[in-house]
Amino acid sequence: MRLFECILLLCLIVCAVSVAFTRDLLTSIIIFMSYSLLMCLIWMILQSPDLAITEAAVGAGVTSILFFLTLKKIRAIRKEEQNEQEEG
Amino acid sequence: MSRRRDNYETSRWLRFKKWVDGETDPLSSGMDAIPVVTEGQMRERRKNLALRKAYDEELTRLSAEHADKTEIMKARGIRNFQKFYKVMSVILCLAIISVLLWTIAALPVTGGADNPANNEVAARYIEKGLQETGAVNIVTGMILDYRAFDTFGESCVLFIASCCVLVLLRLDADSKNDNIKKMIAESDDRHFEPKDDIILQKCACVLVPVIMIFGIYIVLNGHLSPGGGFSGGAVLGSGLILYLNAYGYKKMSRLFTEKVYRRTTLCALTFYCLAKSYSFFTGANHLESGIPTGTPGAILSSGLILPLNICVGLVVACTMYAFYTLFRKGGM
Amino acid sequence: MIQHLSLNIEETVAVILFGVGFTILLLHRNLIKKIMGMNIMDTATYLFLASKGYITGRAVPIVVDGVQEVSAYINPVPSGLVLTGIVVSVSTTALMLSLTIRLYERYHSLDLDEILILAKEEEQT
Amino acid sequence: MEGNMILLLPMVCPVAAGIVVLAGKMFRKDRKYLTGVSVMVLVLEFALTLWAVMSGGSLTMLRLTERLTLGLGVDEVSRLFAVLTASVWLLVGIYSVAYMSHEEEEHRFFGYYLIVVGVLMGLNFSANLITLYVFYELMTLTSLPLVLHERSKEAVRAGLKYLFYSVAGAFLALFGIFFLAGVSESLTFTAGGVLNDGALAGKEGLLLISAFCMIVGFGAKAGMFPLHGWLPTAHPVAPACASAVLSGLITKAGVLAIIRVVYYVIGADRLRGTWVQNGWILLTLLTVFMGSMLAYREPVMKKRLAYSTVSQVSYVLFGLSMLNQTAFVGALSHVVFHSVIKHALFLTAGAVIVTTGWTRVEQMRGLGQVMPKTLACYTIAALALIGIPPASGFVSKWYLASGALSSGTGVWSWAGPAVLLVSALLTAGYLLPLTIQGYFPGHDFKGEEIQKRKLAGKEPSLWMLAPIGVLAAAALLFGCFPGSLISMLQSIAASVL
Amino acid sequence: MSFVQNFPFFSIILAMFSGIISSVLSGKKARNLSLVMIAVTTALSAGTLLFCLRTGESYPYMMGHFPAPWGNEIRAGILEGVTAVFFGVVMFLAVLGGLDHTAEDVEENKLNLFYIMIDLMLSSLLALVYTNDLFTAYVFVEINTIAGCGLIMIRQKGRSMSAAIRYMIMSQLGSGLFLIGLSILYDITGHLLMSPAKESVAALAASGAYRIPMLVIMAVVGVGLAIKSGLYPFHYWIPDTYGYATPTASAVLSGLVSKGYIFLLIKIFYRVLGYDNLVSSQMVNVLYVFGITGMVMGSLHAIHETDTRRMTAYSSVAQIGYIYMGIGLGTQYGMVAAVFHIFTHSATKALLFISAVGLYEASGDKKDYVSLRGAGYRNPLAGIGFTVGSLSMVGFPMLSGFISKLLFATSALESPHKMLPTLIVLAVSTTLNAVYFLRLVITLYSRRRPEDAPIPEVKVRSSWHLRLAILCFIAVNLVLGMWSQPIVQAIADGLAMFG
Repeated sequence: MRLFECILLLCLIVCAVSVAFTRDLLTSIIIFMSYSLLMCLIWMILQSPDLAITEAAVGAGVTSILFFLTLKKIRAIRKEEQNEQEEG
Repeated sequence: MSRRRDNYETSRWLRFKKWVDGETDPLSSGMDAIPVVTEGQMRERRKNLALRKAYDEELTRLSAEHADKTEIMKARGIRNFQKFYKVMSVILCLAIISVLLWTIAALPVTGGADNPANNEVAARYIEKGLQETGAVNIVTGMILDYRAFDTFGESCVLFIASCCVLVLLRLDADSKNDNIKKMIAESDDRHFEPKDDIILQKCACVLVPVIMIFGIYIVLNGHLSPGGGFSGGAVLGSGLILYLNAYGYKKMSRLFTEKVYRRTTLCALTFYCLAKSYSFFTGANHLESGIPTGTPGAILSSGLILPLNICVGLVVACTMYAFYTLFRKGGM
Repeated sequence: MIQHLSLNIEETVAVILFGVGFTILLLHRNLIKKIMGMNIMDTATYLFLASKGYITGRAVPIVVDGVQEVSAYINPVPSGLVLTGIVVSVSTTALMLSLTIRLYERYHSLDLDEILILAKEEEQT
Repeated sequence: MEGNMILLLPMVCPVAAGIVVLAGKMFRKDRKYLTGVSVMVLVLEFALTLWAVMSGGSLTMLRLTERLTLGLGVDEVSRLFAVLTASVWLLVGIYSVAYMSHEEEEHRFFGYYLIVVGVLMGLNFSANLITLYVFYELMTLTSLPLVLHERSKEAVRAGLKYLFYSVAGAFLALFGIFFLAGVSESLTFTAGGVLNDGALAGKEGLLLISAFCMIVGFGAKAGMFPLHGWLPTAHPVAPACASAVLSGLITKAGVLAIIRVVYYVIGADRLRGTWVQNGWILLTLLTVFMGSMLAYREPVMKKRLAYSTVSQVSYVLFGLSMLNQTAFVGALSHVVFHSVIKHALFLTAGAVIVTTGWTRVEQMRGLGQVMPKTLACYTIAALALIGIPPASGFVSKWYLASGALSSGTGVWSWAGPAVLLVSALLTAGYLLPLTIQGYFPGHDFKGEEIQKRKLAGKEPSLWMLAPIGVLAAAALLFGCFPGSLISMLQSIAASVL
Repeated sequence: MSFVQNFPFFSIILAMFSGIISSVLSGKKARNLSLVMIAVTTALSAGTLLFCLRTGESYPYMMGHFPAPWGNEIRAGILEGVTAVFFGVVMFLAVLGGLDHTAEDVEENKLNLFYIMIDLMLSSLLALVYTNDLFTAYVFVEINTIAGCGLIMIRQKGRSMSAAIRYMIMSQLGSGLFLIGLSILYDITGHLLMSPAKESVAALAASGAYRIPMLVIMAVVGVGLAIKSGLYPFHYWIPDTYGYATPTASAVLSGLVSKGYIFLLIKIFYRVLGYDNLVSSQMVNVLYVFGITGMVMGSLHAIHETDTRRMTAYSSVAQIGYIYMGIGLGTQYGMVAAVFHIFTHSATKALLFISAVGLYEASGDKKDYVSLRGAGYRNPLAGIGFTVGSLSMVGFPMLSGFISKLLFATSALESPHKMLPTLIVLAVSTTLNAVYFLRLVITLYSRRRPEDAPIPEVKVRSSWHLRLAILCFIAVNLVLGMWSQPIVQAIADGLAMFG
């Protein structure tokens, strides 16, 4: 169990650092989502299911949805801009 | 033979002499305030900005092919700066980490039963929590009864955050401003995704009820099992979002409009506020609150915790859904 | 020191994550990355707190079978604090993301430095 | 509010009248009422000042903190300054009635003119350092509109300069006040100083620094190097009557503040023989010489007089810096004499501007044909300033020089008088050419302009001439009969040293 | 238990509740509700203050049925009462003075949201003032931050939104540091309420255990709150934030929000970490150095600004430097001076921001020096208000700024090592203040030049509420400047109760 926890913690660090260095925003959002899920697992191991369930619903769920939405919105704006440029 | 000074007019000595004579005043020079940024500087800045943009594009191209050297020379200054920036950030990161690690090394070992954190406070929550709050889940009992003021503050954080998002993203259809009308038209990004996706609808048909029931279960059993208003509310919110995605705004608006959102939030928060005020007031004045705690373990138990969980659940679900719709199209 | 850190492995990781998050929030130019950094920083603090409540060999603080011994359960206080904290961080995330959207609509950029320069120019014209 | 309320009258009355005059613009445009009211108030002010000076006593107005109060009080020094201010202000007020008819916005001028005298009275009657500081700052602010009167670009620049120099000086002084507030029981003026030896232990160095800061800071108002720059800029743009009081009385406010600080709060003994005294003497002598030198080279009349003020006020400061009785008497008497003389000179310059529009000295050739009486008054005042016996300047300079010689300050005790002598020669050099060229323009002077504009024998009106005459006569009479004034000053000097 | 003792709790809940209710009201009703609520809250705080003055002691108030180490608590004393009353008054006048501009800057159907933020801002400020629990403080710091961000970006201009996101980023950095400090503190003491935490800290200090974590806690909490209140090296967000928000928001943000954090910091220093520990740990010296740097640098920046709002904002940087310098002096008297300067600065800065509104109205809504030339004649009352505010900032006697400078200087004399630098920096900073403020005042009263752009004819008379607000602010300034003694006494008594 201890080993498993250590691996999870290591993964956390890897995720956090790769969030900083990924160029593509979509990838980094997905990495961030997996970061939240890993955190959720660690909290299960630390005997805090309350936190785990909240993190799963709020952190991994809603926060990631919001990130995706933002990205989508930005892409939509970018696309529109390109359309306008092509027309003009 | 001393060197001839042909720039006497601008020399420091003359300026000092003038100042001694009272002819100039170093302070009043700023009196005629002109814009700090002149047109030339402005142009320079724009050029720099353009240069940086160009550099970013350049970098991608450079990696693929060899460009001529002048381009690289131009870009080098910016690149050096960016390198410096990166190095600085790594150093800052390492500095913070090392200071905190140094602290950690002096802190008690994790998992020890004798750590200072595990003192009489936690002991009382565990030993008497069940009797005093009626909640089997000690964490829920703690946040909704012992430390209820914090939790009330937390709901207010959520409330005010949703207000801020409303300010930023809500677009009012009856607005007179043409600009906003244009924005409404732009923000309807529905046409970027497939409409009436049958697979999605069928899946949602199955999943939404399950998710909703799960959410309601979490909310209602907050005092008995892990979970509570916040997590359950978030699950409920995601259920609503899934439904919206599958069936579109039109169907959703039959069920859930901005009015519903506002009223639900208002009622839930008002109830929360009044209930907690009552319990704070009675507690501080050493009066009996008169709310039965019921049998521990039963669904209808633990006094105000169950209704409060429901309130929180409603607020969170509505807020999450509101966030989603506001982000999507600036309205409900 | 190293040995002590290995005993406190959760805190060590939490602190490293905190540093990474802090740096991303402060120095990354991309707004969305900044917000992620903020989230990483917050969750790192929560991890730190949660590990402080953990006691080896004890159970979840949910009363089972009427056992109300202190020695049976872990410390419930950090869990409560973290629950509150998570909601706070999701609220700020939502707020900052919506600000990002509005700024992108206006300036077509996610780079904070660039946005600031553009905003300055916009006002002067 | 406890104590003798009469002390409040000379302060409140003109301020209230000033506000009424400022507000009166909306109701009455007639300048007859305006000037009538103003002169009446000034006469009343003179009477009230005499009353207050006679009745004496003290008054506590407000307690700012436990130890710091705002209070007024009467002692010998305040008597001297108050009577001087009130009388000269009245004379200049009468002069302005005629002078200001050539300018715009008379309401504003007279309104602020009255307010400033109220504030100045408060300054003169201040019983402690905080009150003094309050009125000092108020005086800077209220006298600013007098400088800004024309509101032209130059006037604004000059006003800003005046403000910055005064304010910067005041804050340097404030630094010292903060320090002194910490090491004394109260800051109430007491001859010989009020500092608490116990609290001061170990902070002697800081005391000297703060004393020096206060001297330099308040010296800004008195036009002492290095903060003298505002005088020559502010004077030419202000109306002549405003520049007269600026250089004749408002610079003296700086002198009063320095007297209060050095002799009434810190105590002269604590400074004697220290680097502060030496630095102070050096600065004053530098200013005396530099002022005269710049005045000698200056072609514009009012600027020339302004530089002359820089130099002459530093005579006073030089006397104070000697820290002995004779020089102190010389300094205080020079305050009175210089004030009277400088007003006469500035008012003459104003009269010339009003009548002929000439501002530069070389334009004023043949002035004796235009206004012989005025020029005669000017000549008397000029001779007094140079220090030709029996006119008043001689008396004060005599005391200054003999005080310096007996001061025992080493090299300064003979260097000082030498500089004073050189400066007196320069004074003659910059003041007398006007007289000589005025009465004896030489063969080649045809006086075409005078004939063309029919200026010959065109004396200014009696409203202007009378104050100039009175002031010139005073400059002469004080020199002939200095006895009672000097004995009063000697009693002050004996009490503080 | 006397009924008056409930007042602090009532005032917090009332403010929150009116915020919640406002979400369904129209803008106008929300505005009226907000004004009434602020007035009532202020009255309640005044009641608390009177009660504490009469009994002469502070009391804890249980939020719920459980006493100190278990349940939440708030605590009321003289200093809390004075601060709460003062915050209420400034908030009321700031809202009153900016009514017209708020209505202009905010879209009509979002007006109620603006007042929700004002309400919740007030409630969080009150909670920060009264709180006796560290985690409650954290939660309300977050409310305060988000409400502040809302107030900035409600004026939906590009500049104010970019300022808002900058503000959020810096605030989140501060919150993060604050939270990690709290976590470490919880780890070594096991308490979140201030009183028991203080006991454990004292025990730890006596036994010498956990020295390094204590030091780090002080540093992290101090730096976190310093970032949020805009101390000098962390001040980059201030000029944009204060400069481009709607006037009420600028006044509230610069006058109250940053002061709330500083008050919290002082409270934590006294009520948790122990002031003596702090002094012996050299942490105060760090704050002191930052403070005096801020005093000089803020003023220097302000001199270079031509936009008056940014200039005023930079002057806030300098003034916050003053407050931290007072805290950093490490003496009881220095702390009194710092708290008094909190009041002085919030009254004066709010006055400046509000009266500047009147001047802009009279100058075609331009904000630079050149356009404001002669504005003092076009709107006399606003001109007088701005002049009074400037003079107070500069430290003109009879006004509030002078008293706080005097207090700083007198307290500096008590700490031998810091005496000379403090006095010198005070003098330098005051002179610099004078340079930029008086320059502006002269500009207000100089004649317009023919080459200046013509001013579009606008209504010159401002509305009655603006004028009333300016008059009241001037009065507050005069009161602080002339009858400061009881207030200083109350602050000293209140600080003694903290200990």
